[in-house]
Amino acid sequence: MSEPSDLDLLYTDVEDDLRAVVRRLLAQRCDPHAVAALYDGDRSPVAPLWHGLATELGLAGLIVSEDRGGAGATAREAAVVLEELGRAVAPVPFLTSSVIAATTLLDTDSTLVRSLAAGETVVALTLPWSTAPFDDLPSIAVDRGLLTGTMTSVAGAVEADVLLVPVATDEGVALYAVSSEEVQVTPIVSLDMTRQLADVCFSGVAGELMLLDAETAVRRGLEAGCALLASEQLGIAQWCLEATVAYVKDRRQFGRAVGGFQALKHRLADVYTGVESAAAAARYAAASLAAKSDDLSVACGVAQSYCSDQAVAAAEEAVQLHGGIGMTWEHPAHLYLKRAKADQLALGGPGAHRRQLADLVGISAS
Amino acid sequence: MSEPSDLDLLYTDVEDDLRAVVRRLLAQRCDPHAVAALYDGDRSPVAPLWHGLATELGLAGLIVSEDRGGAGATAREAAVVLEELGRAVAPVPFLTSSVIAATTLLDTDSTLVRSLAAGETVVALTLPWSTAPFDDLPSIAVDRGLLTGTMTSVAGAVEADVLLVPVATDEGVALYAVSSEEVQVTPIVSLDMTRQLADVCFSGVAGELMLLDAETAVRRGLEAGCALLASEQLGIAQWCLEATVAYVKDRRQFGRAVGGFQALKHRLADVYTGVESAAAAARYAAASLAAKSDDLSVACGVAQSYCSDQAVAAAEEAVQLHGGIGMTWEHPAHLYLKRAKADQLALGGPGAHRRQLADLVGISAS
Amino acid sequence: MSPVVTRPRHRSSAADDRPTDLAELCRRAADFLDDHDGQDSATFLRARFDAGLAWVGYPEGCGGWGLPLAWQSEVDRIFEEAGSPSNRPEVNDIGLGMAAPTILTFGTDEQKRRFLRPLWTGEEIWCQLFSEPGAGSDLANVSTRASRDGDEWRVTGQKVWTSRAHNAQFAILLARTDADVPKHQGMTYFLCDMTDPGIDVRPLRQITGEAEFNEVFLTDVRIPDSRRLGAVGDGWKIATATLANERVHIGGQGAARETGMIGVVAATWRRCPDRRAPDLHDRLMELWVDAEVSRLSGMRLQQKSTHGRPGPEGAAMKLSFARTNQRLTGLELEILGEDGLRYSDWTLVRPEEVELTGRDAGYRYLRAKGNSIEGGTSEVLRNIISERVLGLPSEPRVDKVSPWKELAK
Amino acid sequence: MSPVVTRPRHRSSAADDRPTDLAELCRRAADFLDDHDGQDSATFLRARFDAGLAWVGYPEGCGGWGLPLAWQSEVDRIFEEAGSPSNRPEVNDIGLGMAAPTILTFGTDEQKRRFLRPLWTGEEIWCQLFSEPGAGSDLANVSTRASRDGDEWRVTGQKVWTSRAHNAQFAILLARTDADVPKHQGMTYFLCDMTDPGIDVRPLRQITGEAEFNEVFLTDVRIPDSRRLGAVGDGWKIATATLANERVHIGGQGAARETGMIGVVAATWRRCPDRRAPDLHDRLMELWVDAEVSRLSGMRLQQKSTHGRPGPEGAAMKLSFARTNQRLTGLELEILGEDGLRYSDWTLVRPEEVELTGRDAGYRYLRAKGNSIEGGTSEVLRNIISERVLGLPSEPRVDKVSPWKELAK
Repeated sequence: MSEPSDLDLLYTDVEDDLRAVVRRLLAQRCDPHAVAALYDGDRSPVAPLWHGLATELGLAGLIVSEDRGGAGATAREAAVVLEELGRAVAPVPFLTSSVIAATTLLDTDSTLVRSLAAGETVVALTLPWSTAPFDDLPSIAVDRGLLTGTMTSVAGAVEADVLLVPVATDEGVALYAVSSEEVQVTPIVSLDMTRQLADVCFSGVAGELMLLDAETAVRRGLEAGCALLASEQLGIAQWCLEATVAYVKDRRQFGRAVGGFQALKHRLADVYTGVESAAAAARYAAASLAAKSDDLSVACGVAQSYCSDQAVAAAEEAVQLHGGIGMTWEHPAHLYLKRAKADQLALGGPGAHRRQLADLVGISAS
Repeated sequence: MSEPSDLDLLYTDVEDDLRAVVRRLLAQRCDPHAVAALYDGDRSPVAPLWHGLATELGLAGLIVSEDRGGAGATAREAAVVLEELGRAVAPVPFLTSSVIAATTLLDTDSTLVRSLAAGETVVALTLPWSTAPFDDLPSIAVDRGLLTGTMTSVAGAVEADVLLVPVATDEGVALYAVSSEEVQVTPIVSLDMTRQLADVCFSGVAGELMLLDAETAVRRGLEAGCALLASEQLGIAQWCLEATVAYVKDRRQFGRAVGGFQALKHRLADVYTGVESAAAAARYAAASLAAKSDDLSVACGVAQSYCSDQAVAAAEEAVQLHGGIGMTWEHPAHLYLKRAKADQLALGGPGAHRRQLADLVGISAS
Repeated sequence: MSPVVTRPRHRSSAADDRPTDLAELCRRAADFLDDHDGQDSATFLRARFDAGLAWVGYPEGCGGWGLPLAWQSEVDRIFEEAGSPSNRPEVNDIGLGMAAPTILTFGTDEQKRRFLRPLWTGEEIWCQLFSEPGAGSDLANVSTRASRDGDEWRVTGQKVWTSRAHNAQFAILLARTDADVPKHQGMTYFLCDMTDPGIDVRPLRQITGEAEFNEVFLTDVRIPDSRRLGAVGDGWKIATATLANERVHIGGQGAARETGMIGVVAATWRRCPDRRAPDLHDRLMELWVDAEVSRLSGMRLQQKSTHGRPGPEGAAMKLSFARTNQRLTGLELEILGEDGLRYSDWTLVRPEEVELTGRDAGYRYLRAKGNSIEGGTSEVLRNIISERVLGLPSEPRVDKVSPWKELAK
Repeated sequence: MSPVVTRPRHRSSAADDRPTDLAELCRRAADFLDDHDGQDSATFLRARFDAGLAWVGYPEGCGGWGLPLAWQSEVDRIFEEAGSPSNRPEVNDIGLGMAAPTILTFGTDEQKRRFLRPLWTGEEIWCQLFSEPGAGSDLANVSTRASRDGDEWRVTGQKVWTSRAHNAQFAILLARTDADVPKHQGMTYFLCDMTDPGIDVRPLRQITGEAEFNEVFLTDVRIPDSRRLGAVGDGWKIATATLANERVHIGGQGAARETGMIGVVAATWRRCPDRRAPDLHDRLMELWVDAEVSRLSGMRLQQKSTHGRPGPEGAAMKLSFARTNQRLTGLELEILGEDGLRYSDWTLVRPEEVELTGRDAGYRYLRAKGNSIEGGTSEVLRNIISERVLGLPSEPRVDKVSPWKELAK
């Protein structure tokens, strides 16, 4: 078993400032009604919002080193951004481009990192969004430099300018880059339209080889995704708790604020307990990633096992405790439920993470 | 998948009358303090209580046919008796002798059935109490008619006059009968002292062959045990619910009956829902056994999966909602918690039953 | 019970006499079928109503003969097997299930004569205007106001969760007629014409993308006093009677094993061997057991209530139903994994019928969230169980005695 | 803060001056060890107290020098490494953890002088007489009465859940001195001599067979007024301060991974390969994750509260701790199967220390049930979280204003 590390699980002043800036921008450009409109196909708010985050705030290259054009921050700061994106169910490719693709690219010397960091190019790692870092990696076939095949349910592809493609070679998985204009990207009706997936079809397109032996880089990208998805899930759960507490304080039934009914109070106390615990798990994963800790895989497994389920539980309680209004399209609760549930299926899912964790900590299934 | 049957899940007038008689006797001879004293080794109340049930009420041979000296009733009536025994955490060998051993013996033409039915002889099937009907059966070795070996954690052995012993032969499992005076029966300190287990050691003792090909009979005995243990578990859960409801109506804190606090009300509503559901599952298992239904194995699996966990849940809630008093030796709640938890580990346990059930209903694990 | 309504005599044959046994009733139905070809659906259904072969348990003149309710299914079977026109009960569930029994019990002769026949034939669809944004679980808190104006009432307010409002001709309506008395005392019950120009029906889109329900805005809607049901101020009592008919449908009474959501999810499991994992398997089996136990509980409840109404025990069934459905649908998405990330269609549609097990896994997951809200939230059901079944003290209430207008909103 | 107690001068050396930094303090401890051989434990400990090396954070004369609390562990380490006599804090947890800080804050100079030294040295063990059969979660409902009689008080009543009562010399006692005022106002706090003939201590056997606690019956117990702590009627305020010291121990602050119950159950799993099954494995892994998340939450809480008391967030830790322990111990018995049916020993014993992870799996299962009761029930903790952290309305209370004697019991 790897040794757990003694890391700071709180927020630094710098992180608090970053949070404030991100939250302010989201309050201005990420209105819940605009987010709901994504479900009806209106994606117009995505571009200005992403421009604000990526370019104006310079977050596209947050974790890219300064010498490659990034902000040189760590996963801890990226986690804070993701908490805020979760709180706002923001429809932006930060996790897919600025975390997963950026981490994967850090092993290359490609200049693509620089344009990613500048907010000029959005990049997506072309794998099904349900792929865990420890799964067998699906891949695309290559013949004389031409890529052929289909990758389904890819997150971030709709927004991407460049696709990073795991390609099967005799020596293992290589990584190619392809302009998204040269492939067929078919958006699919997704359970969570705030992270709309797409099927990507390669029909003999030429790709640029980024890395020959790319399995480690790809898995590292996915693992970073797991570590920080937990913070997005934390943000979702926090919004659900806060919105529900505010609602039950205000909503009156039987002559009383419903938040005074003890059964609801106790359930919200349990949600609070879960959210606080999720914060510890998510912060530990982010800090482990930032510190390149040996314990990162355990931290990821714990965070994904816990935060995935916790975000769903918080969103389900939010819908229920809002009563009928939580079932309506008008109220934003449904946006969080869909995001939480889709996030639970992403990057492996809690059951797969627990099975992997069992191996890591020596609790064999049989 | 076997076809479910359309059976009566309620109680007949005859069953109600039987319940009243059993309940009256238990009220007179099965005081909770006397039951608690079993934990300190005082087993004096067991004999008169069993005499009352077995002989005075004639329940020892309840499910044995009249032509073999029994009452000719069915598993439905035996289930009602077990509900009452569960409600009173009664320390009697009804389940082990009058259900499991009796059912196993029904396949033989032994006269032992007659003395069992008359309440003269208590019989126990000598297997670990955790054995499921579908497990590989542990067995005792035989050499020229002499039995050698040890069987651990046997229920009903402490009270038994005769032990039924699964014995390994070249043709499979045979069944022998041995007088308990000829073997070493070592009572063990048990989690549930109201069904105290014993290790039974056979050191070259002569046994009487009851049945040569006995595997079916033994499994049938265990399956009857599963079907009716569910009713004992139902009785435990019912007592826990009723005692807790009575307690919280009476107990005052913060100037109110604690039963008026909504969080407790909702938890008790959930316990009620569980108990009512357990009643349906237990009645279906008993009725399926009585009707020799093709669906019996499914009914047993459902009843054991559900009622085992439900009795534990009800007992755990009872201890918690009684506050500190539920943690004391003085209050009977602990007797029910121990019985419920031990019952959960008996005859296979809920997880094993669910795995077996999965095969029966075509939901393969892999 | 003597006839309360002067029944139009379309036929002069055997219809004069109340059938004395089931066989006689079946003969009457067979005779009716011999005499009516059913080419015109409405004509056929009206005649069936007038022949007392609609609701056989209703009194003479109200579509029946006051016969045992249990005979109804026999008559329905005969008409169905003959392929005769249907009154399509599936699109008028509120009319048939809630409005009709209430009108029968509380209506005037004139009201029964006017409304029951077109309601039963399906010529007039009904909806229910009870719930309001501010009156959810606390239904008595309605603030839609009805003020007397000569022989009419003028009604203004907002209703919500109204299924079928967009194609209903009439509504049962609960409105406040007196704000100076405690809230349960100041309501009155009306039969409201949905074609009134003061009525504006808007689809209420829900979490699934669909709009099963509507919001209904009432602005100065006029209702003649003759369409008041029961006395002024009796609205709560009558609405309670209406709702007592609601919570009966849940549960697998008499249903086969693996009916409903468990059947769908078990099928998904069997179809997707590559998605199987030990944790998912154990959770599925737990829920399989829960679903089977619910089925058995429904069977038991039905056996208990053969001679009467299911009591508040039905609340426990509904609690289990919602919980099991919600867990099953959540699990199904986890089983599906990548496929669970896809949804069928978010387009706003107004479905005529709702199938909880229909569409895709994502829809089922989202729709099941309503199971613990609609027809009584799980929280209200737990209150009912703890108070009415277990006899625990009720919540401290301040809102039962103060005049409605003085309660904080 | 100037010395509040005239300190006996056993040594005339450096003890006169307050150490100015940690290094100086450590030197002082080393000097002390040079001068004292520790052959007689009591003499050694008294001297250590007098040298201000007992509680370094307490004021001069009270066993310390008013130094930062964080320096304590350094001093303790030095004495421990030297193998010097211990005051055995593990058998006087209530004295050290609850009585001492309360006496320090609310006691008279005379009370501090009389009690703090023998308390710290372990010569006098303390227990707590707060809880009563009728005052569980509602601690303010004490009905043990104390009546003034000249310079004394006479106390009669029953206390319960009293650990260490059978070998305690003193107790902190909460008793009702005025029944005519609301319940929170009529209590007074006393320091009670446990050797008084009116005190009868009986073991309170619990679910595990053991008696960690006692019932204490007080019959006309005499307490001099000089052993009243604080003003008459201030009992509730002082008891609240005492209890604020209680809820701090829970949780894995700084503990290693797989510490506590998860370590025990994981070891059982690793030891019993033949008992493994997929459902048990997934449940164990869920709880492994819960335990690890609790550990991280404890770490986080500790980081938060470096400069202050853990707030009511500690309540969430304790909730998780109880739930995880209870589930783990229930699971362990299922893992063990047949072996889980055996218990070590039901004999009534009075353990000096309680080890939640000790004895056998059956014991752990039963003992863990207390985790959601002792030190604040999980229900009370959920109230605290919902009201003090989330700001939800408190329960309607009738018992805060009426005179205590008029409340229904």
